[in-house]
Amino acid sequence: MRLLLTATGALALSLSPVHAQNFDDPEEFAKQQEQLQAEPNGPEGEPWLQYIGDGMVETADLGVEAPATVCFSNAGVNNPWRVVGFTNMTEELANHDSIEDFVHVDAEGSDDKQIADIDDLLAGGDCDVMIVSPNTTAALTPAVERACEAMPVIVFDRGVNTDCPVTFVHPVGGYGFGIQGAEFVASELDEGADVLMLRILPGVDVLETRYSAGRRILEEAGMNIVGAEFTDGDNAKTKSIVEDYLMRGNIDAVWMDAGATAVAAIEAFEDSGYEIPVFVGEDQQDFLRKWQEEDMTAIAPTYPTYQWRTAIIAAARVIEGEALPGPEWVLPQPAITQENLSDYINPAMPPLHYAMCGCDDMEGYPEAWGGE
Amino acid sequence: MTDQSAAPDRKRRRLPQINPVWVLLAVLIAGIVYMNPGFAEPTGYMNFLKRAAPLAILAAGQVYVITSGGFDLSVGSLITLVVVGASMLTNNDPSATYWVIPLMLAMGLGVGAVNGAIVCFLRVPSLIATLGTMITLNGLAFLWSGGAPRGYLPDTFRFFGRELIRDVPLVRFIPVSVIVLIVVVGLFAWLMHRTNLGRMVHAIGDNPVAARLAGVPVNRVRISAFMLSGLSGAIAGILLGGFAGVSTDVGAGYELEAITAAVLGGAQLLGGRGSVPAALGGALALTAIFTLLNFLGLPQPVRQVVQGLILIAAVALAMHRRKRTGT
Amino acid sequence: MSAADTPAPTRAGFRFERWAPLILLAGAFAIYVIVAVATDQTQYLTLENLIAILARSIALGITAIGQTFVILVASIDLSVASLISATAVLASVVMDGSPAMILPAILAALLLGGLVGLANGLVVSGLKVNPLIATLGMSLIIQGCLSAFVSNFAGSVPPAFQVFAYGEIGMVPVALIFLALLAVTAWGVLRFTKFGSDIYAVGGNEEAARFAGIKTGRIVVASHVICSVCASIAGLYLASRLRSGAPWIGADGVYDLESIAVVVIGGTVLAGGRGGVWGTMAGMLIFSLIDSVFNIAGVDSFAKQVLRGIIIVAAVAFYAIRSKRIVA
Amino acid sequence: MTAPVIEMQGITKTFPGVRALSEVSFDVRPGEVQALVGENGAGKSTLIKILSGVYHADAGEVRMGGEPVHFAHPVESLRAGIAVIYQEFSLLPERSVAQNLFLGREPRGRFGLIDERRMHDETRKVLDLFATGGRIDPGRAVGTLDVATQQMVEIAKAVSHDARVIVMDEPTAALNDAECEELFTTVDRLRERGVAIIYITHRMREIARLADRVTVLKDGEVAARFDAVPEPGEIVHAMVGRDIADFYAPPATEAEIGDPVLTVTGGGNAHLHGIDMSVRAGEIVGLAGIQGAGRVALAMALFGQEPFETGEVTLAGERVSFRTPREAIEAGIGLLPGDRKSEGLVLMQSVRDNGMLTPRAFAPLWSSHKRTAQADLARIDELLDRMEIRAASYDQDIRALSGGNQQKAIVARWLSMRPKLLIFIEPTRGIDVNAKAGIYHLMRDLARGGAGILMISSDLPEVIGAADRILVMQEGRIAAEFPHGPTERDIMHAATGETEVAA
Repeated sequence: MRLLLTATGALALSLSPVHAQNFDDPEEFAKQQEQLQAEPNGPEGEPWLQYIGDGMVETADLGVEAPATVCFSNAGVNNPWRVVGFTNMTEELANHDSIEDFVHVDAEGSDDKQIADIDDLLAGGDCDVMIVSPNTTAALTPAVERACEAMPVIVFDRGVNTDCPVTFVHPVGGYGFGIQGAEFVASELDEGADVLMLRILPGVDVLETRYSAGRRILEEAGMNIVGAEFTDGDNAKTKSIVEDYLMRGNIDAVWMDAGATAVAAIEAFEDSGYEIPVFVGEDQQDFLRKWQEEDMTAIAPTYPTYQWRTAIIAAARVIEGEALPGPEWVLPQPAITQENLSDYINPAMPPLHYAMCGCDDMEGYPEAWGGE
Repeated sequence: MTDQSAAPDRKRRRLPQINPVWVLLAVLIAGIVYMNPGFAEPTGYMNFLKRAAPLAILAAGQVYVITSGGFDLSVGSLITLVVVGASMLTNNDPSATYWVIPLMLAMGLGVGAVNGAIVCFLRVPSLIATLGTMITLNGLAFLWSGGAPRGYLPDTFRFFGRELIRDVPLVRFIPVSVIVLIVVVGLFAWLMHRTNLGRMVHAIGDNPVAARLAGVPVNRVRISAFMLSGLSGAIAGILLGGFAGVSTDVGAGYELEAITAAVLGGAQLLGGRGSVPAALGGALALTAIFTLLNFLGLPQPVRQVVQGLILIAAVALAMHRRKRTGT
Repeated sequence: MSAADTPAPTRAGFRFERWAPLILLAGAFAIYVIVAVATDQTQYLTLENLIAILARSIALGITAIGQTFVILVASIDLSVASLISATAVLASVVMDGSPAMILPAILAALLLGGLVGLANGLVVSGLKVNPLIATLGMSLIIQGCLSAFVSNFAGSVPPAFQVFAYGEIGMVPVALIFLALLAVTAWGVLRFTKFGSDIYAVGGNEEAARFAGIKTGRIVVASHVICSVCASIAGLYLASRLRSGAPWIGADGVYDLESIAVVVIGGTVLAGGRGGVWGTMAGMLIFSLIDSVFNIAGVDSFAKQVLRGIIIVAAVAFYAIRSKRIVA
Repeated sequence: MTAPVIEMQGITKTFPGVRALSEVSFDVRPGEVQALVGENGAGKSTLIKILSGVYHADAGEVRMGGEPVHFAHPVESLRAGIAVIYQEFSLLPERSVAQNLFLGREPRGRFGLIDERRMHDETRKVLDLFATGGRIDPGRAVGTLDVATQQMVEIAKAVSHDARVIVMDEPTAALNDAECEELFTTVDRLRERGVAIIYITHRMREIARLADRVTVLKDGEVAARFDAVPEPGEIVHAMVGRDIADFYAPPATEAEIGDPVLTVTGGGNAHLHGIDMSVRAGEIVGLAGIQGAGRVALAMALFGQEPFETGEVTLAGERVSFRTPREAIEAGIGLLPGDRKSEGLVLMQSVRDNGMLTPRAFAPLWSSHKRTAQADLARIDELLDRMEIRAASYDQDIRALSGGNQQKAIVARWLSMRPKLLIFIEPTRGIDVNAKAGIYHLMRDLARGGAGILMISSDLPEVIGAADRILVMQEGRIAAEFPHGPTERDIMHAATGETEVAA
């Protein structure tokens, strides 16, 4: 035992100066703050086709001809956000005759497996275009680079550390998400108000940036951050944590880096007999409905699932040889507010349906998304 | 090894007969109260019991399987399946609760029966058998719901995990889940320590060959043990779903916590010894450890380290005591 | 030994257990071919593809080789997944992009593995703690220590070290050659050394082994050290493959339970004393083939899980159902 | 006369409550076979375990080649050249013959690897000592060999250690006649090579055939020492040393024996062929035979553990066929297993729980553990009292009791079920001499109470003394039947199918 402790001690020493990725990058923060304000190009009301910035890439010379096979290496469908997104994607396919075949392989949340999946697709998939939703950025970079050598690649959600893909589809980003929520809290409350920050788990890039941006704004506004706790995305744990904080003191606002457990957090206030404070949630139906039912003061920043549609659209443009926004296709990232709340509520949809799916007009809606 | 040696042995054993898990629990509770006097208020300890209830019920079920000589790794996934399934079936209809809850309990029993049957008839060791069902049930929960919860649980369903009974003398209020805890653990304790089933479970875990030759219906008893564990999983699922609503990973990790709780309570891995009240003590102690670490402001990683150390220490201590008393 | 009073008919030369992993492997391969042909995707039947399948589960294979040793001595190791994460992070942090640090990083990783194995072995053989609990506890401790210091990819692996995961000699990946060498070495150790013979003796009948003068405690400790060192090699491989180490990669790959499943499907019995490395390699290939079949057939990822659970149980039942022993 | 290679002097060993050995002196010389005889529980095993370092003597001295030695561990004695072949083999069934022979001391070749060829060659060399050893393939897994061949391997293992002293504990128990003869030849060869052999046996003809000297132990003391092999009667007298009539309960009278409770006609399965037999109420039937003759297989077939596949069984006149022990018990059969620890007891449970095990097994699972249709706690206590079980409390773990008391607790389990037929397998194995008589009288009481008793025993004097009728099995068949009181010779004759008896 002692040996082990010494070993881990040594590990600790060797690690302390490292801390690799920087999730509090002022430059990126400023860029995303700006993008939130920017007027997107493209057709209004169809945010999945819109883009921020002017960069375009030509695809005619990529040599793909319709009809073609699109292969998709998916990090996983291991959470409701990805489930909604993947449904968007498969439904979008129906709109594109140029995509003859769609091959989907699922890495079930493992980097190692996703690398192997991409290798499999390259070895025998007969793919013409590949879409990759990387499980993690750094780990998948080499695999994506190899795929780039064989065919055009489109990456979305998380990026990769290479510019070889035709384009990288993503909304504004994590800083933007954090900014929207925290600015709302700051505008609703006075200086010195008590804010509880609830986070899913450490280390996930898209979540870390939300937190760092949120914290920066809250601190700048002079809020008193009573705590920042990890909930593991677990309802029961979320509820327990909030109950414990309520036993110990006051809470004026709850900021969350993702909304899946927002309703559990709200219930903790209800069950303990407290007023529901200012809330930052996300675009899940259950939160939006609770918000409306309880007449809460709240905001729902989003990380729109319509980007999964955009990935297919980008692939279709590659096949058809049309130009598309690139090398980054930055999608707008609207937040749901009191004003437009009722537009997004649909009682027919399941509780963890992400309202900002851009899917309401699609053919299979709502059944394909689990609605009634 | 003979009669004469037994007499002094008995005298020596009278004193430390109290299960160390209760000492541990008392120390932890004292620590929590010291850190946070509010814990001694009904809100404090009732919340604590409410939170510990699902784990305590699971541990009470797990102790049957452990005492019979096996493991049940499938309960975590079963919880998820129960919560997801209940949300699919009730479909926001409050009146559906009355048939969905019995159905879920039956499903727990059914899953246990399948586990037991795989072990008894296919002769797959329970570690592998329940690992298989763990993966399968998790997949089923996702397959059934399509990967994300499809519905809400009506308040009638959530009553057991969420509501309080107010205006109770002495303690002001009692969460319904604490009543469920008392009833279920009481029932499991009675079955284990006051019925033939309990003695048979001990016998097949101690020496299955001898039990079979003595006429014990080994398969029936083993399957019963797995069914009780499955039932405890279903009940824990109903409480967890009630407490916090639907999600697709409610049960993750509960199987190992349940085994840890049972082991803390002195249940002997590979069978022959186990106590339901002590498993309850183990579950409460484990929850108390987590609560204490939370109050101390220690982060999740420290919780893991402490849990690991306690697990090893508890079993090492038990082995040491067993060696010393020569039994 | 009243069982000895039952006249034992001398068993025939064909021993089912020896061939069962091969039968299962052949079955899995047949299914692969059938699915590829049936879905008209014969491009999956090229040599290149078969090599890709072989190389699919290298980290699992390396871990499972180590796991074979501990299961052969009737122990088990649930701490491999956490250890994989820890060594991957340690290696990538020590290297931190510098080729000069490759060797120190490898040594540090192997040392960490050795120490963890030593601790596991001593707790199991010295304190007599049930190995399941001992290594589960160790797993929590490692994971806790690790996440206390890192929460994301930390450090980076220089390109020179990425050869381990991405290099190829001819058509064959370097890592696959390494795995094959490791398997041959492990087989050689088990087959031709006194240590290997002792492992089978300790797992088969600890009492008899002790009477023969074998220091059984040392054998158990040594097996745990081998298992943990294999896990740390798997960690190094993953660091090379992912270009960095993160504290979740072991847990994400479920290497603890999967490596046990692979070993058991390969015909090594949990009670110890019977089995071997080639069975484990067959088990690993069966897992790879199942994955590939799922990919080719486009099986829904949730249905995959359901099938995988059933396959594990069915494969083990394939051996176990013939035994007359009462299991628990 | 050569000097003794082993001298044991004044060896005393006390286990809590039992004086196992008292002032025992014993020696063995190179190139001789020293027979060590005595009843079960006389102290033979304890003496050997002290010699080999498993136990430590409380008093006395062991000398090897004149020098005092202290073996802390069996490995030390083995290294010093003392090899013990126990009845329970310590072979690894999954490993080859050669691997088993050289377990823990494999010959090394290049790079420290096991020199497999040398190992096989040496194995072959050792096996060649045996007349039929040449037929054994050194590479074959031991588990695939039959019991007799495994025995050969066990002996070969001792020989391969270059042992100066080899202890054989009833080595012929599992062998047929031809195999026995082969073993004797091997022993002769070992003797010629100057090996000292301590040969433990019950069988007079083996003593006559092999022994140079004989030491008789009784109740932990040396009862007699013979420098030449005496008449068998002398040995037996020294061994038993008491009035047999009193030790064993008197046999049943004609009047006590009733109708058959059990009949088997043409019973057979993989291990048994054409079994025809009956057991009558009030009768104790002894079942004798060498190890592997199928006695236990017969018991397990009657008990439903490994059922008959052919033939017909009736119990109390009704035709029955059992697929599980549970069905057999339900119909009125009880069985006391031969290996108490691994087949009889639930060691972590209390004495009372062990006694209640079977009654509880037949009560509804959810009903109270204190009362069943057949018994309640008070009745079990009464039964335990009646059998004079010595325990501090019936709540204590049964593992703390002596073998005899443990055996009685198992009997209590069956008494409350009131079985029509009780099968006892090796009922007095590992039980001290005084407790044995208690078990014999208990069996007789049960028979007088109307049950049929089938007793399987490897202890010939026990079978002869306790049974009213004796069936002898050989190779899965019933080879002979004797009324009360045959000689050991008669039984061995029938059990081995030989025509000539050396003693």
